[in-house]
This record gives sequence, structure tokens and C-alpha cells, in this order.
Amino acid sequence: MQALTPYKDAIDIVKEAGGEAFEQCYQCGLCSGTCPWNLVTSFIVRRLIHQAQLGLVDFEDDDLWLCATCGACVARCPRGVEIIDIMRAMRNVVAEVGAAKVPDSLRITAKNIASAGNPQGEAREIRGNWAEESKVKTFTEGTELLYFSCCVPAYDPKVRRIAQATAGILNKAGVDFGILGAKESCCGESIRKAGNESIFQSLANSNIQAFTESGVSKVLVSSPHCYHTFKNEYPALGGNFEVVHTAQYLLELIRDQKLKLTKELNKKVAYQDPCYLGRHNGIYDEPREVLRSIPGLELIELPDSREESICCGGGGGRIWIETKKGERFSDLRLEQAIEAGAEILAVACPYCMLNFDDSVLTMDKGEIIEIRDISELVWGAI
Amino acid sequence: MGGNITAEALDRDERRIGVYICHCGLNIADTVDVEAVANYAGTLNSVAVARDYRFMCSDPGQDLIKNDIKELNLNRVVVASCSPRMHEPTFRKACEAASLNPYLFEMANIREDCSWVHDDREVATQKAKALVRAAVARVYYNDPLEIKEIPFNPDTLVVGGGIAGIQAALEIADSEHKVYLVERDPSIGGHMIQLDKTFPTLDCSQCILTPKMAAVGAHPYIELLSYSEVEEVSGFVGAFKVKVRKKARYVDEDKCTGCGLCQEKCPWTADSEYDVGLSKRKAIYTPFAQAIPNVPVIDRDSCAYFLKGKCRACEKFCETGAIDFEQVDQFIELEVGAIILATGYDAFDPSTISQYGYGIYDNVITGLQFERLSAATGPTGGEIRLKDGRKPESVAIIHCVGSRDQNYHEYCSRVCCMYGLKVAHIVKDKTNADVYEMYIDMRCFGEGYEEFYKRVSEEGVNFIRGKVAKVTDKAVSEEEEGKLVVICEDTLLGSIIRVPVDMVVLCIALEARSDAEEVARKFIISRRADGFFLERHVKLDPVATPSDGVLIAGCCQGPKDIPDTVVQASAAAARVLAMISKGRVTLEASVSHVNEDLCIGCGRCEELCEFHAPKVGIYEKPMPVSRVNEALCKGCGACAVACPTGAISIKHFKPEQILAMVDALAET
Amino acid sequence: MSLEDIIQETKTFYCLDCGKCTGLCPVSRYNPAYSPRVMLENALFGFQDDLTYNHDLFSCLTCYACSSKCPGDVDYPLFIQKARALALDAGQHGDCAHSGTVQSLARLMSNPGVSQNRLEWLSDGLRISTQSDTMFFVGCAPYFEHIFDFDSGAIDAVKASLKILNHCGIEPVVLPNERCCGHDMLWTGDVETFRRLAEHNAAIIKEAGVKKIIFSCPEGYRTFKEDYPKYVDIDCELQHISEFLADRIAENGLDFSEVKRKVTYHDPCRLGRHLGIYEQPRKVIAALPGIELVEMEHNKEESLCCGTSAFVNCDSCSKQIRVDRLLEAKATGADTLITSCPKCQIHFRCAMTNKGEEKGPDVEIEVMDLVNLVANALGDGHNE
Amino acid sequence: MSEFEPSILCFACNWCSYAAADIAGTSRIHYPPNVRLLRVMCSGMVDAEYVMKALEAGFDGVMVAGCHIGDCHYISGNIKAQEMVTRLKKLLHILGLEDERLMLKWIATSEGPIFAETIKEYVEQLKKLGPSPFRKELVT
Repeated sequence: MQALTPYKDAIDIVKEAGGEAFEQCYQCGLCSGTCPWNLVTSFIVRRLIHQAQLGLVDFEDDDLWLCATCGACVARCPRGVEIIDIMRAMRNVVAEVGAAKVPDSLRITAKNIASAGNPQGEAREIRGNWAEESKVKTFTEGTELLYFSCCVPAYDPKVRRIAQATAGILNKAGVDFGILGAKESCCGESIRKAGNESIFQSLANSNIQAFTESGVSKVLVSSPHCYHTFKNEYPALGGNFEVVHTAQYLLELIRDQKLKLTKELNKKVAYQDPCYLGRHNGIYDEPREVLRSIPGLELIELPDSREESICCGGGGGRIWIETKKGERFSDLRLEQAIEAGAEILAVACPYCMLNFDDSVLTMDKGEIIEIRDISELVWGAI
Repeated sequence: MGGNITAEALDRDERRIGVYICHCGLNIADTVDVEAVANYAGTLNSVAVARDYRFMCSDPGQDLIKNDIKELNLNRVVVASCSPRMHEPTFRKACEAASLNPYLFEMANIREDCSWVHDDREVATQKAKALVRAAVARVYYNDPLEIKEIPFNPDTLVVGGGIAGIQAALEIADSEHKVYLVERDPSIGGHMIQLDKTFPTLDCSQCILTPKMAAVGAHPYIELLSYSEVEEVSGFVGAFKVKVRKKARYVDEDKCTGCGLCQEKCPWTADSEYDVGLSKRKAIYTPFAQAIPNVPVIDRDSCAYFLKGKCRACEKFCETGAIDFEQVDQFIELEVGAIILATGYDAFDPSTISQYGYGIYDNVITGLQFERLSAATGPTGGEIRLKDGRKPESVAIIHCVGSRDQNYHEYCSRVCCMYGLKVAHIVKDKTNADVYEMYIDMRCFGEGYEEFYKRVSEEGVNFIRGKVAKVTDKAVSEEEEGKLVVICEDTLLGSIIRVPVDMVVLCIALEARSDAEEVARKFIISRRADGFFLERHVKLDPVATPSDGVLIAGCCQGPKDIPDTVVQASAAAARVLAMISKGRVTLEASVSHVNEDLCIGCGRCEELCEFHAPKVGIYEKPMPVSRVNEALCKGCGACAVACPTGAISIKHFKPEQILAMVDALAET
Repeated sequence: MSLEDIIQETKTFYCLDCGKCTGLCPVSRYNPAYSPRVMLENALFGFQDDLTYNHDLFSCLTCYACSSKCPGDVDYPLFIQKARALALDAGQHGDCAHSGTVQSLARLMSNPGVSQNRLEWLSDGLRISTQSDTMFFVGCAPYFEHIFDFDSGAIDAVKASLKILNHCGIEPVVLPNERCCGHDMLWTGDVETFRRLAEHNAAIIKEAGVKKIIFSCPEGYRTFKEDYPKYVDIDCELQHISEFLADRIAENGLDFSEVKRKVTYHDPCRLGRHLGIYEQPRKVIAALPGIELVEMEHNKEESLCCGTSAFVNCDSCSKQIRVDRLLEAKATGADTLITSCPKCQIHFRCAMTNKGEEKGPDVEIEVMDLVNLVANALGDGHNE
Repeated sequence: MSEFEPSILCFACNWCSYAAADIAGTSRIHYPPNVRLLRVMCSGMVDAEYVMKALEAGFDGVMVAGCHIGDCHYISGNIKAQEMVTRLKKLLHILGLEDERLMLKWIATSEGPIFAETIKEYVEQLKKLGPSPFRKELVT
């Protein structure tokens, strides 16, 4: 029998770290029932919250690191509990108060981000290297638009194509844009969700300073994660910039007839709603509109789309934690796409791209389906 | 207007104020030096006598006031004691008993506002002096007010013919007072007539309701206006004027014998409202067999004659010539003294919760639809059947659909747990299927409710604690094939479970009527944030509203079960009967007053008054001015604030009175 | 001051009891119980209470319609002004309109501790300076903007005035802690508050070192010109903006764009009968190309008051006077009623805000301050 | 010199805030004696004139306390009070008066402790602000 000896300090620490929302929970379990983890294994979200309520959190529990912050539970929660905040707060207690050990891969990533400003631990100087062949200038005072590619396309050669396609499109449309290269740091969204609040704060401050010094007023991002934090979290730290995601910006360019999509793509394309574009920011229609503008393209809907979309599994720092085969949401989702008859799975997030590329490889489906960012598809249609 | 010297100037030296400081035992005297306060009061302008006494509210205390009024010729009285919310009526009565107009009395609250909340004796005494000084300053300007009464019209309007309206109407009519019962549907009966058995006693809803409906239909003191809606309400308690729209039935009520031939012959159909879409009815129809009145209506939206100009089959077959396609809406003017609103509720539409599959899967039904399936008068004759006619082998009952959920309704709908249990019992009883209740908390608080819960548990119903996440037809195992799979966390097991069933019953919430806002505006009452009508006091006055003479009963005030509805309806009826029995209405004396000389007729008062009391018109002066109907005025003062010229003031809350207090309170 | 002193000072004893005043009085026309003649008579008989406790003491509009024609040269408005001070001593006051806000503000403003934020409306390229010899007196317009539930137009008139001055090459001094001129206080008998306000203003004007003050509000102008000298020393040239404009136009003309309007001009009592300025505003209007000026039946010396003064006793009689005046304006066929006083404009606009179902006669007509008319014609579209 | 004690006038709606003050009293929840309550039938009854006269009379702070939005006994009196306060605040701002000196607060009948807490906080706030520029003793 476990004696109820609440670790009152734990309650306070979790509250202080921003997790006070757990007080509203009435333990209905809807979060557990909604959580995509339960499609592949078992993750009782409710229990974690109950533990937080009673001060009985087991900080050693690996479950603490499962949540991909996809937001499906939050959207449904009958009491409006900000479950992601609770997860973040509990992880914070581990990562910064030292209540337990942080998973190795995450610890290394955190160290990389803190020292090099990117999760890969690559040199800052080469952050802008992807742009060399795309003829992208450095952002200076007066440049209209800052393109912030996200660390993944900037450093990962497999995903670099997202940034390059975007730069190509912008050049073609005659947009006055630039990048800040070595002055950019990781946006910090995911490392914050992984509990490293202070790293996030310093990344955010560094970016805000860099943007402000360079006179940035509008930022274009490829990653919904950058979008989310720039738009919803930076303002509290004094960073007020107009933020647009490529899905929105491309649609704007198409509507303003600055882009003419002429090349046909006679394929069936399904679209994966990234959690941070969809549920977190309510952007569902723009990417679909962009895809529909490509001549010949047939857009098909996956089951569980839009608000009900299933996460790729890469949010909340999960992108840096190995997920066992058989437990990957992206595998499930890829199967859904193949079953729906899609020849291309369009994505709008570098994390989705990484996870789905991986699924295609490990499931050996490369012949049947390919993964493309919407910017790539548009670039191909010009 | 004119060169007269103001009344105040003439008699301003004739104020004789008596001031009484109460010790309230030690409640006040412990903290406040009452003697010092009384001495101080004696020095104030126009104060003729100032005394302190142990308990002013006691009989000897009141006698003190009465005697002084007579012997010392007092014409104003101030008592400094507790809150006016406590004893103002007591002292007003005492003044009245001594032939002093009760509005010439003023109270200073030196207990709740002073002795009970401060501990420094000197500071508290200082503050008590200030409060007494302010009351004396105010009472100087108090005017005697006339307390007016008007006769009360003994006729009553009841809006809504569900169980609440029926109950209220019958109780009033049985005392031989006229009731107009307005029902917007073709028949009275409301939601209750759709129900099968009622929890927890399982008596048949129709069996207990239809005798009451028949009594309404035949009652000499009830005038039933079915298929009618209230258009306009004006007037005030005791003398409301109500305009009712009697919608065209296209059937002459006087000629129709209710034989039903027209319905038999009509070739056109629509979904039955009564059976919640589980069956069809004709374009000319009575909603159900026991309808009161038993006169059909033609539904224009499904009648071929109205849609395409052809058919008139009903007319051909009607032997009494009751069908009248030329009928138009009629307007009836009623005059009543009181109004009871019993407009009921709407059932929550669960299709907005897409993950439950209502409207997608045939065998996901609402609790109300289940009632129809289970009722002998329903489409299956009382057999519990799946859409394809099979008997279900397993049924899931999902609680809290649309309630206790801030995405839909935050409140608890109160009846769902119990009707969920009832559904479980009926399913067990009629099909012996496996039954699963997915609940968050079981709320079985009424008489016999917990016992019923126990009984249903003993019948082998499975209770799963958890809010359902999803209902799907995607099978992942053999036993799920062809079934609906209900997914949720069993929070007591702490694991996710998938329950394959044949039928899912959604315990949908009760919500405010979609037109509740319009109705509230019409009757000048308020609504809570959840949309239901707001009672005057949540605990102590649950049937009254801010509009005097407008009472509420039943689910229009919030979700409730039948016993509670009947109790509230009876209470509303009792309130009406009390007003009828008194026969007069005492009007608020502290009401708005327009100085017509100062009024410029701008109409700001008319525009903003929630109670339609002021009205700009051309009366004696050539220019328009505002006049206030004192019976409608509640004395809230909004008009006085909005008046640009200062023409409007509120009796007993005149600017002189308030400003005198402001100045007196400011002095140190 | 005693009643006897008042009689002496206002030459009330010259009253011939002829009743001409009552015949000319706009208030007496609608309120037969009110008679200037009877008022004076009561005073002469020494019936002080009949005077001070008479509510109608505060109904007089002090419009000078009576005194301008008085054969005995009795200064009736001045008599009223002094008698009101007596009444106030006895605790009697008029019915303050608009919640007494205007009066309260003036009293609060008379406090030495006050440090106002009264220049927040300054924007739109309006230029002021601290060095100029010329000062512009803003008056109560910044407050008026938030007192009424309709657009008073007062602050727009101030902006228009500044635009005009800027256009004429003047970047005037505008004082950040200027007080109410005290006009309404003086005319409702609160001499003490008036004196304090006058002293504050005199001190800050002296400190600013200006030589000339321009007003767009005739009440401020009259108060500075006629009343301040009795209490304080203001060593400056004073000018109403209509005078300033008339001078400018006569000197070197101003470049106006065409104004396609038919207008009529309402003489504010303070500018007209109080100070005799009738022609300058008309000259300014006439200088606008394309404009047509038509006169109302009562104009210049015979002009009717707008119907309310000092925001007291605004009553049904006051409303009738306003309605009559507006109907008179409409009868000329003009599309715009021009006045040169923010208060006239407020009272007229107020008379048009009928919200009840019974609205009385249709009195809708555009009411505009002279300075707005002129500023709009200056063409750079600032106030359009 | 003793600490500055601000004076507060609170116009309290009969149906809620005044009742809340009663509850504070019956529950013996102590609060500073700096406040004077003036009972009105509705916060919407409070005229701008009353507030300005209170400031003229030398109160350092004026509070208008009514029912929470949606709970008004007269349906919308509190909304009207809100409009009055908003407009009056603009005037007082021009006059150079600190925003805090006029406070609008919704306090329900049951919120006796909140009433007491509100008064406590307001007294602290006004202490920081110092005496009103319109205080009588400052007028020469």
C-alpha cells in the first residue's frame, strides 16, 4: 500500500514551472483516450496529471518524455486543462531542478543547442551554407522579409531541399528577402517543451536581439514550430514580428499572381496536418489551397485529418528521442496514406519530413509513396 | 416653474430629526463609544433628540421611537444600528405606526460596516459618527413618498405546454381563475410526452401525463392557444398586455372532429418531430395520437399544395369541410396580471461532437431517440431494435454528452445520469444485452435515485469510469468486426479499453432554447451565462425574475427532472395565486420622476430603460417631454444618470440626498 | 455684496417699469411666469428672498436682448450675475445640465495642485511653440470631447483654429496647464472659483511672456476682455479669431478653395451683443469663393440666443428656443448653420439628438463652427 | 508625521457589493476603516456628478462597486456604470488625476472576503499614490 504522503514541494515546483492547470482536471481520462500513443502502446496521460495533483509524480518514469505535445487532448479536454503546460513543467523539474535523469539523446541535444545554437551541434558559421547555390543574400536593414529556415533544413542535407525550394520560389516571385545565417539560433520551441526553459529563454532573447538589430519586421518560416513560438511565445519576451508560414505565404503569392503554377503534377497527394500549424494555430485551409493550385494534382483527404489529425510523433522534443519501431505514429500515418491511394504525402513541417522520410525507408515503401514539402511541390510546378 | 419660493426654502427650519444609536448588546458598544456618538448626533443640524439604547430593534426600542415621534413632534428619524438590509423594514414599520411616512426614516449601518470590521475603538467611533452624520444629512432631504397600489388582473398567461406549463395552468385554473396557456407546437405535452418510462419509479410517462393534458383541454378556466406564440408583451405586473400570434393551422378547429381521415389520405411525409426522426409523419398531422387539441395542422414545408400548388387530398376527404387553405395567422390580445414562463429546453445536438459518430453511424442514437424506440407508441412498438431490425446484443451508454465540458456546456445537466441508468435498465429488461455505462461521476441525488442505481447495478450493468474519446466502426480485431467500438480510458483500471457494441446511446445535455435570448428580451428578464433564464435569487427566490409578475418554471430556468419541474411549476402557481388573492399590486415608491419643466424630450431615458417605463410624448406642453409609467419603473436610476438636463431624479435617491451624504462622509 | 450694492452697480433704479425687457426676453416667450421686469421690481422693493429663492433666477440667458433696448440703460444681465452670487450664498443654485460636469471641472481646475494632460489632442501636424508672442487660448474643448454623448465638435474647432494660425505663419503658444476661463462660474454666481481661475491664468500667461492672445471661443474672449480686468492684470492684446481672419483677409487675402455651400450665420450673444462683433465673421464668410450667405429673420443685434447659457437650467423652454432658432435657420434654405462659438454649436447639436420615438419638429441641419468652414477651405484637407 | 491615511468613498450597489460588505461584517473580516460606504440601488445610479463631488469634497479615491456583468438586478445597470466610469476617467485624466483614484469593481453578494481584500488593496494603492490633488487641506 502506498501511503499518501504528498511531496508538497513537487506540487509547488510543477505549479511554478507553469503547470498549475492540473488543478482543474476532473480525471475523466478523455486525454488518455485521445492520445495517439494509445494507438501503439499505452500512455495514461490522466494518471500523470493525477500524480501531479497529489504531489506523487514519479520523475524517474519514462512516460514523462512520451508526450509529443500534439495538442489533441488539449483540444478536447472538457475542463480546458493545458496538459502540454503540465508536461513541460514536469520535464522542467527533471531538466532544470534535477529531480531525475534526462534521457541521453535529449541531454546531448540540449547541450548542442545551448552551445552551438542548433540541435545538431554544427558550427554556427555554416548555418547559411545551404543558401549559397540558391543565391540568397544576407538580410540587411531595409530588406523586406527574413526567411528563417529552421535548423533542420539548414543543417540536414536530406531536408535542405525545403529551404532551397523556398528560396527558389521567393527569387522567382521577386520577393526581397534575406537570411541572417550565423546570427540565427534555433527557435527554441521544442527544447522548451522538453523542459529546458532557460535554454529557450536565451535562444529567444538571442533571436529577438538579432532580428531587432537587423531591422526585421516580417519573418517567413518553414517550420510550424518556429511559427508557433515566434507568434505566440516571443511577444511575451518583447519580440513582436509579423510571422508567416510558407503555406500562408505561398498562397498569398499565388493569389497575387506573383507565382504562376503551370507544370502539371498528375498525382494523388495527401496532406499531413502538422500539429503546430493545425491544432495549435488553426491553419488548415491555406496549405490545401496551395496544393489545389498545382495543375493536375488530385488532393485526397486522409482519415483523421484537420482537427483530428494524427501527429508524426516529432513534437515536444520527441524528434530527438528514438521511438521504437512499431510505436512510430508516422508509420501508422504512412499506412493510412498508402491505403487512401496517395502517391505523395505532402508535409509542411521539417519534423514531419524527417519522420516520414524515415518511415518510408524503414518500411521500404519508397516505390509506392514519396514525401514532399509543399514548397517543393510548388517549386516543381513553376 | 415661476416665481414661487421653493418648498424647501419655506420649511427648511422645521426639520425635527430624532437619532437613535443602538448598542446591539455589545456587538456595537464593544467597539464604538455609542454614548459619544449619541452626544455628537445631538449637535448636528436639525437634530431634536439623540439617544442610545441597548437594542433598538426590540419592542421597547421601537416604542422609544414611536413615543418620541408623538411627544417631540419628530418628522425625521435616523437609527444607527445594523445593516438596512436587516432591519430597515422593522424601523420603517415603527415610524408608520407612529404616523410618520416610512420614507422619512434613514438608517446608518454602524455594525456590519463599522463595529464588526474594525477593532480600534477610537477609529470606529470616529467612523460611526461620520456614518450617523451622513444619515442625518440625508434624511434632511427625504420626502414622504406615496405608496401606490393598483388592482391586479386575476387572469394568468402560461407560456409553454410541457409538464411545467400544464402543472402551473391546472393549479391556477383549479382555483377558478382564468389561465391562457400558449403552446407553440400543435399539441401540448412537451418533452415529457415523448418519454417512455420515468426514473426511478419506471412509471409510464404518457400514462401519468395524458390525464393532465386532457384536464387542460377540457378545463373551463383554461383557454388553450396551441400552435401559437407570444409576439409582444407590454404593461406591468397586475396589468400585462400580451399579443399572441395564432399560427394558421389550415384546419378549422371548430369544424374538425379529429377523425384522422385527412392524415390517412395525405400522400406526403416528413420526419416525425415526435419520434425524433425515427419515423415519418404526414404533411397534415397531429403529432401523436393523444394530442391536445386533437386537431391536425398542415406543415407548409412538406405539403404538396403549398409547395407545388396541387393535391388538396385532405380537403377532398374531410367530411366536415374543416380544411381551409386560405387561413392566415391571427393575432389575439390578452390582458393578464401575471405570466409564467415554462418554455422548456432544447436537446443538445451531438453531431457537433464528431468523434461520437452521431449522424454517421446508424446505431448511435440520442437518449431522446431511445425513449421513442422504447415507448409502445414509438416506431418499433416498444422493441429495442437496431436500424437493420436486429436486437442489440450489447449497448454502450455514454454520459455527459455536451455537458460538464467547457467545449460545449460547462454545467451538469442533472438528469442524464438517471436517464442513462433507466436506459440501461430498459435494455437489460427488454433485450438482456450487455450494457456498459461510460460515466465520469454518477450523480444520483434525488429520492429513490441511489436505490435505482443499486438496482441497475444488480442487474449486471457494467460501469466504466471514463469519458469516451471516440466511437468508431474501424475494427482492429475479429470481435470488433461489424460493431461500433467505443474507446475510452477506464480510469479505474488505468488502461485504454475498446468496447465493441451494437448500439450507442448518447446521454445528451439539456440546453437553453435556441430562441431563449429573444424570449428573455420579450419578457424583460435576464439569462445566465449558460443561456437559461435567471431567477431573482438562486436560493431564496428561484421562481421569480427581475420583472415583477413574470415567473419561471421548469427547464427554462435550468436542467431539472420531472419532480423538480412540478415543484417549481406549483411554486410559480402559488406565487400567482398569492398575487390574485391580494388583488392589488403595491408599486415601488422609490421610482423615477420627471420634472417636465426641465425635460427637453430628448428621449435618452426612453432609449435606455430596460423596463420601458419612460415615454416621450406631447402631453400638456407643446414640446415633447418624457413621462414615467411608475408601475413599470424599478427605480434603478439609469435614466436619471443619462438625463442631460437633470430633469429626472429617483425618488428617495435624489441628488440632494446623495450629495448631502457625500459631503457629510467627507468631513473629518 | 448686498442687494443694495447690486442695484447701485447695475443702475436698476433707472428701471421705468416699461416691460420692454420682458417683451424682448426669449425666456419669457415660453415661460410666462418669468419676467425680467418683475425680477427687478422685487429687487427694488427689497424682496431679497423672492429673488434668491426663485428658481428662474438661473433661467436668464444673459443674452442682452433686454438691455440692448432698455430705455433706462439697466444692465439686467449684470444684475442677474450679481444676484446669482447672492443666491449661491443662500445655498441656491440652478439646475446644472450634463451632471454638473462643467461646473465640477471648473471647481476642480481652480485647485493649485492641478497638473493637466490637456494637450493630448495635439497631432496631425499642428504646430505650436513656446517662443511665440502670440498665444492661442484653447478653453474647455479638450474636456467637451468627453462630456457629451454626441460629437460636440469643440476640439475640431480648436484644431481648425490652429491650422488657420499655422497657415498664416503663426505657431502660437498653447499652455499645457491653462485653466477654464471661469465664464460659467462667474455667470452662475461662483465668484470665488472664478477669481481663482483668473489668477491661475493670469500667472501662467505672464510667465509665458506673450503679447497677444487669440480666442476661438467668444466666452473666453469676453471674459478676458471684460471681466478679468476687474480681478487680474492681463497685459496682452486680445482678439477673436474672426477678427484676426477678417484683418488677414483685408490685408493680403488668403487663398481659399471653392466652398459650395449655402450658409446662414448665427451670432453668438457673447460675440454679438456683448462685444459688438457682427461684421467680421460675415466678412470672413463672404471671402470664401462660391459660398452663399443668407441671413436668418433675426440676425445681428436682433439675433436670438442659442437657448442655453452656462449649462444651467437647460429646460423645455431652452429647448424651444433652440428648436425655434434651428427652424429659422432651416427656413432660410441654407444647408449649413455657421456659428462662431463652441457652446452655441454644442447646444444646437444637443437639440438635434432626439432618441425617443416622439421626436418633435425636424430640426436637422448641419451646424459648423466658422473656423472649420475656413480651415476646410484652406485646402490641404486637414479637417475635411 | 503620521502615515498618510487615504479616504475612500465607495458607492455600493444594494444587491451585491453592499450585501458583500454585510457578509464581510457578519464574518468579522476586518478591513481598513478608511472607506465610507454609500448605498445606492444600482451602480448604474451613480452619476458622474457624485464622483466629481466626492473628489471635490476631498476623497482620495472613489470606488463604484456593482454586480458582475450579467448579474445586474436591473439587467444592465452595471454596464451603464462601466460606461460612465470609462467616460469620466477620460475627463479626470485630462484633469491630471491618476487613473487609480476612480475604481470600478464587481463584487457579488457572496464575495464578502473579496470586498474586504479589495478595500485593503485599494488603501495600499492610494497610500503609494499619496493625497489627492483636490484634498481640501491643500486648497489655499
